[in-house]
Amino acid sequence: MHTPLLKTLLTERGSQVFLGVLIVTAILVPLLNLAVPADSALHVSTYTVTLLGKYLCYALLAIAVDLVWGYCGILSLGHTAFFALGGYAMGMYLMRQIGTRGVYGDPVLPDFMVFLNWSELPWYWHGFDMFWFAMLMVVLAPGALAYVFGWFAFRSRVTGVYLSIITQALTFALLLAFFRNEMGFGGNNGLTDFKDLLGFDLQADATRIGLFLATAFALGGGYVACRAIAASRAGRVIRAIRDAEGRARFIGYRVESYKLWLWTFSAVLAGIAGALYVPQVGIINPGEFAPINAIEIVIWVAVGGRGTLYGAVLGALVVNYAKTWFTGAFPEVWLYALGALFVLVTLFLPQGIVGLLARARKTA
Amino acid sequence: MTARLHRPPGRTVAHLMLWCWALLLASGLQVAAAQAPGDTHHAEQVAQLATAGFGEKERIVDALLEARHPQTRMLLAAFLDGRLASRKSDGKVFITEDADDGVALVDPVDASAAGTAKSSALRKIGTNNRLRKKLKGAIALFDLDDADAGVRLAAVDEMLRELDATTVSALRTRLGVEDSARVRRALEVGLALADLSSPDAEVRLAAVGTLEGELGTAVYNRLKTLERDEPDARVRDAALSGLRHIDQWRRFYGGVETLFFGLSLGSVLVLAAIGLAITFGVMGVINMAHGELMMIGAYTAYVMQLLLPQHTTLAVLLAVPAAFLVSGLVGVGIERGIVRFLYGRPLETLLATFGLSLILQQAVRSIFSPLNRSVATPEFMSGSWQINEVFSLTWNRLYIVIFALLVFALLQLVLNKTSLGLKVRAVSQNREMARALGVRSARVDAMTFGLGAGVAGVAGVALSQLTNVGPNLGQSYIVDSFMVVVFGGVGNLWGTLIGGMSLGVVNKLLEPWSGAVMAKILVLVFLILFIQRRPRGLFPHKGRAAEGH
Amino acid sequence: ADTIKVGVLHSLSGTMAISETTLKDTVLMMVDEQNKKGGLLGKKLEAVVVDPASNWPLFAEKARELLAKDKVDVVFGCWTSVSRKSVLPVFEELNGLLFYPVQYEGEESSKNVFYTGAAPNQQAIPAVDYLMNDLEVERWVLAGTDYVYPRTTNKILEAYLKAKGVAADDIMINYTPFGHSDWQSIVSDIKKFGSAGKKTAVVSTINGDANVPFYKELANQQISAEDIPVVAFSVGEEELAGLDTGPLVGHLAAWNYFMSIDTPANEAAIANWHAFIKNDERTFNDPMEATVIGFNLWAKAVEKAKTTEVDKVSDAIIGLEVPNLTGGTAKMLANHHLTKPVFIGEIRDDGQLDVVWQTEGEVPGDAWSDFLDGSKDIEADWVTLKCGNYNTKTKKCSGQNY
Amino acid sequence: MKLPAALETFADREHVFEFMARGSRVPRLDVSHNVILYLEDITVAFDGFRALNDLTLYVDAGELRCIIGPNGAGKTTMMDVITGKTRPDSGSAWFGQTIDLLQLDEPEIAAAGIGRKFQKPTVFTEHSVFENLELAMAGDKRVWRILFAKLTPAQIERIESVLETIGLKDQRDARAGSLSHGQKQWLEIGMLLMQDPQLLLVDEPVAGMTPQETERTAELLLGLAGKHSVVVVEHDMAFVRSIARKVTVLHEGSVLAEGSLDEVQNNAKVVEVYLGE
Amino acid sequence: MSDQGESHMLSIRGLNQFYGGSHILWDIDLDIPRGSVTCLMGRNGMGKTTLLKCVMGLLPAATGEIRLGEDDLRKRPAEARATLGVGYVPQGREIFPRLTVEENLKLSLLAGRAKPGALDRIYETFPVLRQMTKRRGGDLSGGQQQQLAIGRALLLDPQLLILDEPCEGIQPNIVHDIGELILRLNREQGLTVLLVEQKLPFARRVASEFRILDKGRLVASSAIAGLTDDIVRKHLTV
Ligand SMILES: Nc1ncnc2c1ncn2[C@@H]1O[C@H](COP(=O)(O)OP(=O)(O)OP(=O)(O)O)[C@@H](O)[C@H]1O
Ligand SMILES: Nc1ncnc2c1ncn2[C@@H]1O[C@H](COP(=O)(O)OP(=O)(O)OP(=O)(O)O)[C@@H](O)[C@H]1O
Ligand SMILES: [Mg+2]
Ligand SMILES: [Mg+2]
Repeated sequence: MHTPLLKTLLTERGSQVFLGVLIVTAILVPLLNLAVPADSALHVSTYTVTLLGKYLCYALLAIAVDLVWGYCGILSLGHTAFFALGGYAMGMYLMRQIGTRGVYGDPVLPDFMVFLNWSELPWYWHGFDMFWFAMLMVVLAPGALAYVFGWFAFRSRVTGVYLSIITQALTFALLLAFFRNEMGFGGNNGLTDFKDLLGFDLQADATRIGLFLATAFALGGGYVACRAIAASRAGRVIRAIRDAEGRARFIGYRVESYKLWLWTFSAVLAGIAGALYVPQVGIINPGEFAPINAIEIVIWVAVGGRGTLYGAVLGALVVNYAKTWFTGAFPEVWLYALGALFVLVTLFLPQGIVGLLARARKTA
Repeated sequence: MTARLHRPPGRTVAHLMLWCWALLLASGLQVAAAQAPGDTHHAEQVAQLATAGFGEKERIVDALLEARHPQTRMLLAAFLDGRLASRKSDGKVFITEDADDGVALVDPVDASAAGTAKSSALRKIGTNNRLRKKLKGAIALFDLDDADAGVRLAAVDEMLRELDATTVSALRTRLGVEDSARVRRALEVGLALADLSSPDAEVRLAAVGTLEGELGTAVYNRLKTLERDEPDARVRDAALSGLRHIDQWRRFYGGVETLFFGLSLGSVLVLAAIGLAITFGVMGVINMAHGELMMIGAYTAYVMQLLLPQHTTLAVLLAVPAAFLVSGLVGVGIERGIVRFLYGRPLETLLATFGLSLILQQAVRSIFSPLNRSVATPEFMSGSWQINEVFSLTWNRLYIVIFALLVFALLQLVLNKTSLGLKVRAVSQNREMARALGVRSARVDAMTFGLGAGVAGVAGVALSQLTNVGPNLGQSYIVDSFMVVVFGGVGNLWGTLIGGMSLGVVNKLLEPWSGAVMAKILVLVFLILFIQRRPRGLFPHKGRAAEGH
Repeated sequence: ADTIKVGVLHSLSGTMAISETTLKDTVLMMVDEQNKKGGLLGKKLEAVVVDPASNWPLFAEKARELLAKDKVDVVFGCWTSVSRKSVLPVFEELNGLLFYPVQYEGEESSKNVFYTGAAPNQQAIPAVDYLMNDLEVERWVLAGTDYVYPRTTNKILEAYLKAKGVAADDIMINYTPFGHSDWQSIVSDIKKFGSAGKKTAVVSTINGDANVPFYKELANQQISAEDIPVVAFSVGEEELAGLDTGPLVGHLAAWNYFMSIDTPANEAAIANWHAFIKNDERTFNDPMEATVIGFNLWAKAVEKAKTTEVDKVSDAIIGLEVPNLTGGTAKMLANHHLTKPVFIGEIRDDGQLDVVWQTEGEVPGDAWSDFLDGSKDIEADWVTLKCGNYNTKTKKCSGQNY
Repeated sequence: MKLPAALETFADREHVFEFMARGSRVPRLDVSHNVILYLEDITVAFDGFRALNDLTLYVDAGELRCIIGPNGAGKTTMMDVITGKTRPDSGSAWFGQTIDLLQLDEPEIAAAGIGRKFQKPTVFTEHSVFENLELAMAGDKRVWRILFAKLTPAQIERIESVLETIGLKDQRDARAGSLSHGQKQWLEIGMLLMQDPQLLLVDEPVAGMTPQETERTAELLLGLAGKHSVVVVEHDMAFVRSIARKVTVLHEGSVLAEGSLDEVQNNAKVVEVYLGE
Repeated sequence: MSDQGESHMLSIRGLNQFYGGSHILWDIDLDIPRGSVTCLMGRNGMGKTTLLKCVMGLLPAATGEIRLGEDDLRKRPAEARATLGVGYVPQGREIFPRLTVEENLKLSLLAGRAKPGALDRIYETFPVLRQMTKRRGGDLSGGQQQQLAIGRALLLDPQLLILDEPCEGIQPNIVHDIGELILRLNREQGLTVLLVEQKLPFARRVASEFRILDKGRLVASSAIAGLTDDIVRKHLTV
């Protein structure tokens, strides 16, 4: 309980398993993709690598949500906003990388601007041709938005559903704003047609492997960081705030700064997840802001098991894999299956899948 | 030609036209079965309609008008309504009537019944926009002499759209014999409008005087050109002051209209949210399937209409209780089957009901197909209430505002004045203790959830009158519904009403100024800022109870 | 492989399911028919259906799944532009073949995509010509949903109208969000705009779900087609089936196909469709015809190339012709677009549309609009230039991903 | 420039960035006049009902003060005012010479040295008993400090000794939510001890305790007095008798009587409204 | 035993209760004589509240039998027990915070057991409630809430009244009044009372019987006169 982080990670069963599996995957997948011939049964196709990379991004996003929800009781329905902002920052960099290779061949303006007769680059697009700047923005854009939003909301003591709903309003407003073509982010079509990242061709297998590894690394790092926070004394304060916010104030904790800090950190994680997501799926469009997506993230976390982090990862993987599989295998009726999955998990696995595993371990 | 037009109509003709108007053709035909001299010419023209192109058809209409055969009014009306067809076998033209066994045919020359036919054996004689416009004008010429003042007024209004020598002289003649004050006024306005083109400045001045107090667009546009082109300063000034007057009223009514738009948007929001105010606000179930319960209500309206295809009004009226029952029962099912295991775990209700909403959506796709369904608007809800020339309210919106208020009042009554309401509130605040005091909480829970679901269903019926009835109906309202409930203050029905209405009005006030998209964004931003000021909504629970401890 | 696999990439759930499900059924019908005729190259066709669920990244994922995992020979799919944009890189990377059946904003020509719907010059411009010449419209409302297709179309139209001498004051442009459902103020504004004494028309690029409330509001505010006709580019038989069309009679739509057009081919296609879907009430519409044409062209090209290999089929298909359902022929052009007839129809009270005007013969689809500054100089030609975006000024082929 | 109304309210709330620069706002406690708490003319009204009515009360440093009074007299409300939970409509509240309580919010007041036990026991139900005490422990409670803080052996020892005092050693690792009512009472007292505040506000500490536990509580509070100032609200007169030096009787939101227990017990009005026969 | 059953208002046999893994009540056999005021005592955390909740049906009994007179209570849910005439004043008051005082009371009337005029009698007993009929229950002071909770239970017109530390937080003169009230109801209406109380003087004053729980077991039961200092020392002090 009061042991150092490393020990916590090594002794805690869930963390052990999670980090172990992650490391093994990160080593095996590239090997099986690059080194094993395509016709071998062991070969992992690039399709699978890309898919896994995408899942891992979702997993990181789920961790970010679980951190604020599971540990601090802030049910965020707005994390898609941070995810998408991170994604847009990356997307803008990738757009600028296209350079003269766009369909209109304009050296500066992305295609959609030429197309809408824009004559010069809007100010907020400047700097995105530099990788470091774009990466800074990946962190800063969601972080700053979260900070400002949280600063207002937490000091006004907005809590519970009220907070959830204004986070939803936030992402909804951004959704509408980004849909507007005047915003200069490509409107509904968003940003697409990316060519390369730091000079690496996005369609090359090696680049995909690289992105996959980067994502796995980010997920591992994010996990360890979140775990560290949760295991620290601040983690206990945060959980105390979740359970009895008022009481925590009366023993002298400045609840809003704890929340703000955790919230901003979580938003940054979400932003990083978004930035890794975009080059792997090849498009970022305002649809990513959709409030319904935010609700889905919450559901991943709940399905996996809230307040455990690895549960969130598990939930994200299970639900998304189910989606991939169902939409291919039973395209006409898969919503029944997914819906039923959610209902059954709630009814029979109150602690999510992780709870089931824990129970199984106890009885075994 | 004009001379003949001015002949006072015979009794038979007047009768006939009345009947036509009421679409009771069959009986009207008996009365009109007289032979008239122009029959052959008339018949020739009619026969040509079968093969004519649109341009030709216009010419034929002109010719028919000129001949002024007694059956012309009936023929034109049928033509306008799309009830003119030619028989495929022999190319003969008939007026058609829906009948039990196919289509009843009516001879357009002598208005006699001409047997029946299968609709596949007929080819409809089409119209297009130009032609329909022409037909309306032509019919108005007839209707100017109708016995019903309302019909005459409509005819005058129709003619005011485009004034030419024929119409002006028709109006002038009618003015001589007109006895209804309203129609007289309309005729005078029409003539004054015509007089504005008079070369005589005095006549024009007098005409501007006559038009004083009128707000109509025809008048406005005419004054506008006058103000621009008029050589005579006096006339120009008069026109200018007339314009100012109209502008003033337009602004005023524009404001009233915006307010109404806001309230009507607001009542849609209220309707969508108010069921949620119960399931979520009172019971604390984060009911993501709320939208789908509305969708079920809307589909109930659709099914009602399938069951009663001939009685649109009745179908919609019956759909309200039916939707309440259907959605309510589904709600009870959801509560008994799922939600009751989740009390005390509100966030898990989100997960389960979200899953449920996916299932319900897909179920509707499976049963009704993914396509949108059409729910017809009953007569009493279509069109608008023209309060004056520049201001009208659409009936459906008006009814929906009233309906929303009604639903609100009923719910308020149930929750605050009945013992059920007391039990509902007690159970939602402390289930265990309520049971210890003898409240059958399981029943109360089921009924409460059923009530919320039923109200959602009723809202669905209202929505079916405004928008798509399709599998996505629920999704498009769920976010808004939660926002309204939260904005108003969870658990407070008044909050939902005032919250929904004010969001609607704010949205509509912003819209003309910022455009629809920005208005929506601004409303969301407003909501976020508002919650900073009042972190527990518009009408928060006050006192110690709300804060805990 | 012992079968030829046909991928179907249309949303069966989510917001786009309303439109796209029908297209999935259309492809299945075509596969079915082809198999009855003995398949292709002696092999049976096999449809592989997936559901990208109206989710754009999922479109890319599913496209990859179809191409890499299921190894399909051809894909019919997508409706929205963004879904096409999302799968485009995947098709180019894995060298797949996509037939895209919906009218769109143009400004694209990919080596791996065949566009069987209308380009702007095959829908919008003829419609405006009709309004201007036949209905003598002088004042214009360009109303659309705020995304690329309406923006582009309206831009083209604005330029076109101004070139025809319409004053800026006489053009009103309005954009609304997706799924906009409260049209009261906008319709009221249109009404006011249209009551200035000049003949006014609305050119609507309003998309999808938003149309039903829009038309309902038009009807309720008693704007009839004789006063202010609305010509729509996204409203066809299927959309009208979800509407009470009584009050809408006379409003217009511009398409390359109408179900009501009386030709033997059309009658047969509709009969087939009804037999396949087992419902005589179902409508047939323009994107369905585009799917049928696309499928027929592909089948013909496969037979000509004697293989399903993408490159060979792509080469073979250019210049091939198949009959339209409404008469005339659809020819695949070197820019991967089709020649198409353009019809203007008026809405009837039974939800069908009556043709009131049509172009003489077919209009060739133009990938790059002549009315937009950026694209005036760009040309697509996959035969001689081997390029989808060839700039005639700089003599460069830009924007290719391979 | 005129800001829109909504923005204005954000702009003119003074303590911008307060949680970045905290600490500086709270002056040191100064009890040089030997009075630790000044409440003057405090009025609190709820929807027109005056729960506190011009209440004036002083508490000396190191004093143990009992406050009694009928249900609804305003005792809890008074504590709410002192701890920043309720803002009075008028009046002033000072902690020592320098600290204006009405300018501070709850965590600042707690940090300044006022601890409170609630009438209805409130503990962190999902935390263990040990963690509850750890959370309450005095010290720097800013995010960054706490994030990297480790419990020192001395601190652990302190927690263990408090566990001993409150008799929950066996429940050390039990979930606080699973404690019985009386155990929660003890735990809350323990948390108060951990906070080590200058002024303890104790609302009905012995409700639900056995007579013997009551005695122990009395001893505990007596032991605290002197070094700390203690304000106890209680209805158990036996308990009050065992600890009381000075007693204040509240009634209808203001002080009805003050003095030694005997004095107030013999006050006819107090007998009438509160003690009964 | 069975011959005594008639005279017992409540009899419990072999009751066991668990929270999760921990065994809280062990084989409780307990009888409450009809017309008695029985005081249940025991240190903190010994399982008194748990026992009462089992009787009330708010916790399902793991094993054992609970009878109210002739009725087997185990088959009945809590709400049915209330309508059978078991009134419950829980520890911690459990007022409906957002119902007004009046509504809190009216809810009991809905059970349909109260005689006409009962509400007025409650207001007479607790005059402070009458002053505050329109105030939200949650806003009342702790003591006021306690009075409301007792009033609410009495409005069920119970045959068995269960009180879990009813005097907690109540001012002395009203504590006295509550004692009087219990005695009066017991005397005049034959109301059987099961009371959990820690304060010996009060217990001695109102109770006719006592039972002691220690670590979840019933360790003593007799008439109140038998509550010797010895027993107190053994079971009620730490
Ligand atoms: N938010 C509120 N709204 C209305 N009245 C309130 C509110 N808060 C407190 N009151 C009233 O203020 C009065 C004082 O309450 P307070 O809790 O301070 O009493 P107390 O002295 O602590 O009583 P007790 O000894 O019963 O705990 C009570 O009559 C109570 O009903
Ligand atoms: N919800 C719960 N979950 C787990 N354990 C519980 C729960 N409620 C009570 N307990 C445990 O059960 C035991 C008995 O609790 P109970 O509340 O019945 O005690 P009590 O005798 O009423 O004590 P008190 O006098 O303090 O009210 C205690 O040790 C407590 O820790
Ligand atoms: Mg109190
Ligand atoms: Mg207890």
